[in-house]
Amino acid sequence: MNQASLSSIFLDSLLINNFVLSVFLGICPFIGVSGKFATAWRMGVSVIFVITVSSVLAYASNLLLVFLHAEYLRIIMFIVIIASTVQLLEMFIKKTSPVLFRALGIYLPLITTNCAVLGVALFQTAREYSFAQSVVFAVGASAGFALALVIMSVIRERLELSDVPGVARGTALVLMLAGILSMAFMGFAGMGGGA
Amino acid sequence: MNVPAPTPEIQLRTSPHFHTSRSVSMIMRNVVYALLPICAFSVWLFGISALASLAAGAASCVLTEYVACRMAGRPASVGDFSAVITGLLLALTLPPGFPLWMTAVGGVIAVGLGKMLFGGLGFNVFNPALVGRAFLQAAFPIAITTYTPAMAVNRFVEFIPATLTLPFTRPPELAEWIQRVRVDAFSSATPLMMQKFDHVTTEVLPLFLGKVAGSAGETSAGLILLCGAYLIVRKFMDWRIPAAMLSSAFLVGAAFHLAAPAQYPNPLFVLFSGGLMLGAMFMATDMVASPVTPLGVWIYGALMGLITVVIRFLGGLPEGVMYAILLGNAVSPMIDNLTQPRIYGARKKEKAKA
Amino acid sequence: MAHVHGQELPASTAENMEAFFNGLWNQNPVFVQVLGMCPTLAVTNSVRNALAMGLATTFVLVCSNTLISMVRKLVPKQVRIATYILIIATFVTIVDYLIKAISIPVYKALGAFIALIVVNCIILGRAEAYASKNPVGKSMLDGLGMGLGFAFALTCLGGVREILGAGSFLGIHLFGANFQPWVLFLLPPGGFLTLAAWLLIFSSWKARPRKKAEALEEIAA
Amino acid sequence: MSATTQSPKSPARKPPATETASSVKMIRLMGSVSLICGLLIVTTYRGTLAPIQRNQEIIMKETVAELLPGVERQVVYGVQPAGGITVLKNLDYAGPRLFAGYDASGALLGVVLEASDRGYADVIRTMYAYSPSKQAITGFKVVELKETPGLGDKITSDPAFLANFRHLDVRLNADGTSTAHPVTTVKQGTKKNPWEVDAISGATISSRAVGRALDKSTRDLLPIVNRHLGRIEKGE
Amino acid sequence: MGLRDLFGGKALRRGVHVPDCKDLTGRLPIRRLPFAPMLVVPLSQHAGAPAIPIVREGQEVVRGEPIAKANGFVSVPMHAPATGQIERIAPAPSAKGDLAPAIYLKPWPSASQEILYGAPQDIERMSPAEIIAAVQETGVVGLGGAAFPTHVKLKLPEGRKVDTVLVNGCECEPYLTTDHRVMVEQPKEVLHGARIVMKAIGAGRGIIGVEDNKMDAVEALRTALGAATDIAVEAVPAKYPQGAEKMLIRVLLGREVPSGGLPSDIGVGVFNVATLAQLGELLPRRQGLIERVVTITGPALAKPGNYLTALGTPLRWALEQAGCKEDLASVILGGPMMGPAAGSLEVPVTKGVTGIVAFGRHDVNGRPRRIYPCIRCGACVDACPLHLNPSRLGTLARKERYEEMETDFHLNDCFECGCCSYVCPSNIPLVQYFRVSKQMNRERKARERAGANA
Repeated sequence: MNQASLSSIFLDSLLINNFVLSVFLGICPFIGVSGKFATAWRMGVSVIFVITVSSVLAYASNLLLVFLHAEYLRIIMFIVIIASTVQLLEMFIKKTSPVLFRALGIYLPLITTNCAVLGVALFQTAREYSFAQSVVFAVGASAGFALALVIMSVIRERLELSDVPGVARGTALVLMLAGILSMAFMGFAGMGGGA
Repeated sequence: MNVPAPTPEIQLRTSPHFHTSRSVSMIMRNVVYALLPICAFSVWLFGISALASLAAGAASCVLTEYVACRMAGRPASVGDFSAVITGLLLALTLPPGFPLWMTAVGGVIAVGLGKMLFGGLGFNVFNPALVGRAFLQAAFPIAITTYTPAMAVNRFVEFIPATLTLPFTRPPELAEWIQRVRVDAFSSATPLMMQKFDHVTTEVLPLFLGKVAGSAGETSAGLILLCGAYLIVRKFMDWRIPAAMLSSAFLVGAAFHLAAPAQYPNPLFVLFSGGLMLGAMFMATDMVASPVTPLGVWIYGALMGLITVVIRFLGGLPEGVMYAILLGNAVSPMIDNLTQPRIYGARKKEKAKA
Repeated sequence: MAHVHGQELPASTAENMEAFFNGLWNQNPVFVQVLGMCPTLAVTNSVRNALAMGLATTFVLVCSNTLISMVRKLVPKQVRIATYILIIATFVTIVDYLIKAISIPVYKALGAFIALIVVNCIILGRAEAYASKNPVGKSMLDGLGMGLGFAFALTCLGGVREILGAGSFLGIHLFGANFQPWVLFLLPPGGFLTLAAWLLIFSSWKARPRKKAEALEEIAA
Repeated sequence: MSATTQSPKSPARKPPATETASSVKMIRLMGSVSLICGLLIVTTYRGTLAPIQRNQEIIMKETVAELLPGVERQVVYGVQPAGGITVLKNLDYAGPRLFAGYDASGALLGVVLEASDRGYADVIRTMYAYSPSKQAITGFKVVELKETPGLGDKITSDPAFLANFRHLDVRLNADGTSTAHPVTTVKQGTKKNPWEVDAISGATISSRAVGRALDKSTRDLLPIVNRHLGRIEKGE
Repeated sequence: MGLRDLFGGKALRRGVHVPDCKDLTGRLPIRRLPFAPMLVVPLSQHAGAPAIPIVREGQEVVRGEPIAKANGFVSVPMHAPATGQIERIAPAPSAKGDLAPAIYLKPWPSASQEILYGAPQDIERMSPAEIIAAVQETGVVGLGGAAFPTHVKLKLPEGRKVDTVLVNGCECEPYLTTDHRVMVEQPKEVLHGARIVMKAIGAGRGIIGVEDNKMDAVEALRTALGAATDIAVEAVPAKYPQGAEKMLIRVLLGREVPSGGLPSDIGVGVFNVATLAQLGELLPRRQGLIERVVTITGPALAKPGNYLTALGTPLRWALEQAGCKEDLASVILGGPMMGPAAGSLEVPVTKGVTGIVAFGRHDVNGRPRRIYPCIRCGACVDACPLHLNPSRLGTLARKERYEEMETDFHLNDCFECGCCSYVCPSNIPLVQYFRVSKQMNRERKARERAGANA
């Protein structure tokens, strides 16, 4: 059982070991969806949603696998859970809140291939987090993802107005920005750690 | 505009036909003037090593800008002094004996990655000097935290040994050299390090006067205030940013201090130690990377003050100004978007719609 | 590639060679298609890890491409993706255990990123775009080409990061004891910046012939 | 594509009879694919189980051998929640483990224990050798860390820091319930007592994490080692 | 925003301090400019439909006689500015740079130039509707530069009420001293005009706002006012663009004209002092507007001054009379902040021309200043009196994102006061960008409408 406190798990996953900027998870959607603020924040919210729900389900299913001594099915199990979570959530939102569905609808299927979702499930298992720790971790990590995504999207909108040299436009520029942001986030290192 | 050809003797221009005498290069030139006393003071404190470092920083930045302009096929923008400012600021935030080759690397990164990549002057998202410094901090974490005492003997004739390290090689250990040249009462640990690791709080007056260890240009809070005041009085700088940043750092520091006086130093120490003053006056105020809206400027400053203190007190590093400003820069476009001023005569309903 | 076409090869061999080289160079998954960024950035702080990840991905790509191509005519469209994911996840699990059996330090260094091969878009992408439409042999070669292209790109990154960040290549120190490592390149920002630099080099290299052509056109016009 | 499958774009034209047929076929196909997959996984799992354990054991043995020079035979104990110990057959054990090492003559050289705490970036896992006869830590190794290269990872290489653990006093208190002095990390160059750890300047946080990890581990586990010393010495 | 503005009291919070350059002419009394050998009276000197000529070519006219009639309500008649003969009715260069129809009038050099008056009328006995009709007859338009027909402003839509008439005596543009001299020399007419307007519009009080760099005008007005309390004279700290009506309303009354609205939406009517002085003088004797005070000034002139100039006087003549030096480089109609540069010296003085500012070669920078990218210093944001974000608007315009400028950043509220361009250290011609952007948006909308109709 992991001893880490909930607040340190949250801070750690949100800022210090930010999923995008430091752990390198969810880079593809980060590059792909960070072009516009309007889409970025919707994607961010969707991801927080999906990761939290799938984290809970992954926690439960891992208990089952451990009970059955079938840990070798973990990867398959998790991927199935994530895919079905996304499907179910999509249907659920469609039924309950058409407004939310219009806002988030097209982002939900994209999340299936977001490795941050599987990453949360795998990390919480590997670190032997308790249920509460898992949930906090899931919220922190996904919020960290959303934070990086939103910051990047606004910066990219600003850069639309600037004279970025032709060669640097596109993915390379996003990666450079991510590199600088990643350097800036290094300032948080050691927070909540040994005082 | 489609106008018939004007009679030959008169010129056609569009209004307004008046213009202030201020120009970009004038603003930049004045920032350089304001930095010169700080540079001079650092040379006095740390000797020719600081001078060499300043020269290396400025030269590498200007050269990078020149080469980048040539490569991009743009008119050379070296004449506007902004590269010089970046170079000087970079050198001022580095430890006095920092190897010159590393300073030059920082200059190249600062202007290359931090500025030209985004399209040059006016388009950089982050303060270029701090991008360079953050790079150096992550690349050479030991060299950049190796400080030497101020007022060392022979400082005007002898380089700090690390300064002249050959490119790509490791700087030598300085402990012995420091023992040899150290003048009594001058420590090689910065006030922030002493506070963080040994819980020794330096008095405010030495911090104000600046005869302490630290990065080349950050030591004297008083001098920096004075130079900043020059820019504020001549209106080359937005006074609200340093005001917001310093007061927020002071207030947050005071809150921590009141909660646990034994653990956290008094807020005046927070204000005058480390790079806060230099950062607030000369780097947070980088016009390009800060918001333009009146409310946004306050939020931006306050946020940076908060992050600075939080990193200093709760984080693993003794200093957080650089990261605070970079993070402030990162969110400044967002602050800008969220704080668009209410325009004259805008109706409430319209505002809600927008 | 042009020179392959130029040689006198039997048609099928030429096609196979194209399937292979396509992934390795022309459609390089990292440098050209910009796919699979997460492992590309995360495990390339040393050449050893980069190679191991590249080979593990290649293994999964070849196996899954082969199997998917084998069953491609049997799988109904509705369950296509689910079947592919199942097959991919299987091979990822297998590679996970294999690496653990081969070397524990490598396994620890790659961490969760072995399991994350499942969601590497390159693999599902090739399954969907190639293996589900082509015969077994070609699919296998495509997988091999893409996989090796991925491994090649990872090694390029790992090489730069290890050489600058630690002064060594595959653990062998290249410079004297006095070399100052650039720690940044082992850290996350180094990953972003190195990959960005490679992409810059690639795109400016690719833009060059086009620029020449444009210049010629301008002169002509 | 098989003749019976339909393009999803034209479901309306699908005759109902074919749909049932294709559903059955779909289930059959998914079943068989799952079967093949399951088979492949289980085979690999079975096949790699032994090498994986062997690998882990080799690493452990090497580490123990490194920490206890001259070791010839090793016995692994698991510490039970109640405080008892049992000999483990394989390394897979949820609780704390003790690795006892014996020389060629069968005499106990020392016990290797694990200690971990949160460092600057992530958890630092270490192992250390405890000599019951000297009542001191005699060896130390960092097994896993993700500290900043060049700064925090000095705890694996800094000679002055590692010298702390050639002999670190961890003697037990009078009634044997805990250590007599806590292991404490002090600022570089200020070590006065044999139970203090001299930190690395520039890597203070990581050094402190090591000190905390050792302190926690020695407090918890050394009394247990001492209580069962007789059994451990005999290797049973 | 400077520290000073925090404690500025009743003053414009934004805006800029520009060098006022009014010393050249501020103390010079109004003098009459001789008639030009040929007067060119454009038919469109005002906002609205051009007037319709009622004279033939070759016809002889007497000074003050109507020569064109108003074309509808939003239009005004024209009166002959001199006794003489109509040469022709033909296009003439206008201040906008294009050609517009005008009446060419050749004054008789030997004529006595007596003015033709109508029958005197007693304002006291007239109803508001009658006053409005009489105002239209005089042909008076806003003489502050906008040239909007005054009677249109007086006619309020149904159900709208105006409680206050603001008299705009700010004249914040540099160089111009027209209003200043009018207030000093004709305070009685100003007050009379103000009362006429108050009566026509139904407002109970009037406030005359004068910038504090014209204290002699304040004194003159207060003296003329005597003990009367219906009108107040207020001095406000000088700052550009305080003379813009929206700004003046906020400074004096603390009200804001809604975006896209008119002052009458919030119960205010704003009138320029020169307009009122003309009304006060012309209306009782039913005379038409035939001349106006124009500040002819600038470093390129030897005899700058405030000249009572016949409408239709070509710039060349006006400048020659004011002692134009050899090296004339640029002529501005109006003040240097908002006035357009004249494209030709044949352009005539019209009702909306407040001043003519002439610069020599040495006063205008020979080569254009280098335009830097926006360094986001925020000076323009702090200067914009409407609280727009010119910095963002400018960068958007550079990337041709005109639609966004209008929908998200209120481009159409901009009234082109020029503060942003004035303060911009990067020399970005922001106002010019905005003019082009507005034009682009208008063209796009026109295209869309055409597309929708087709």
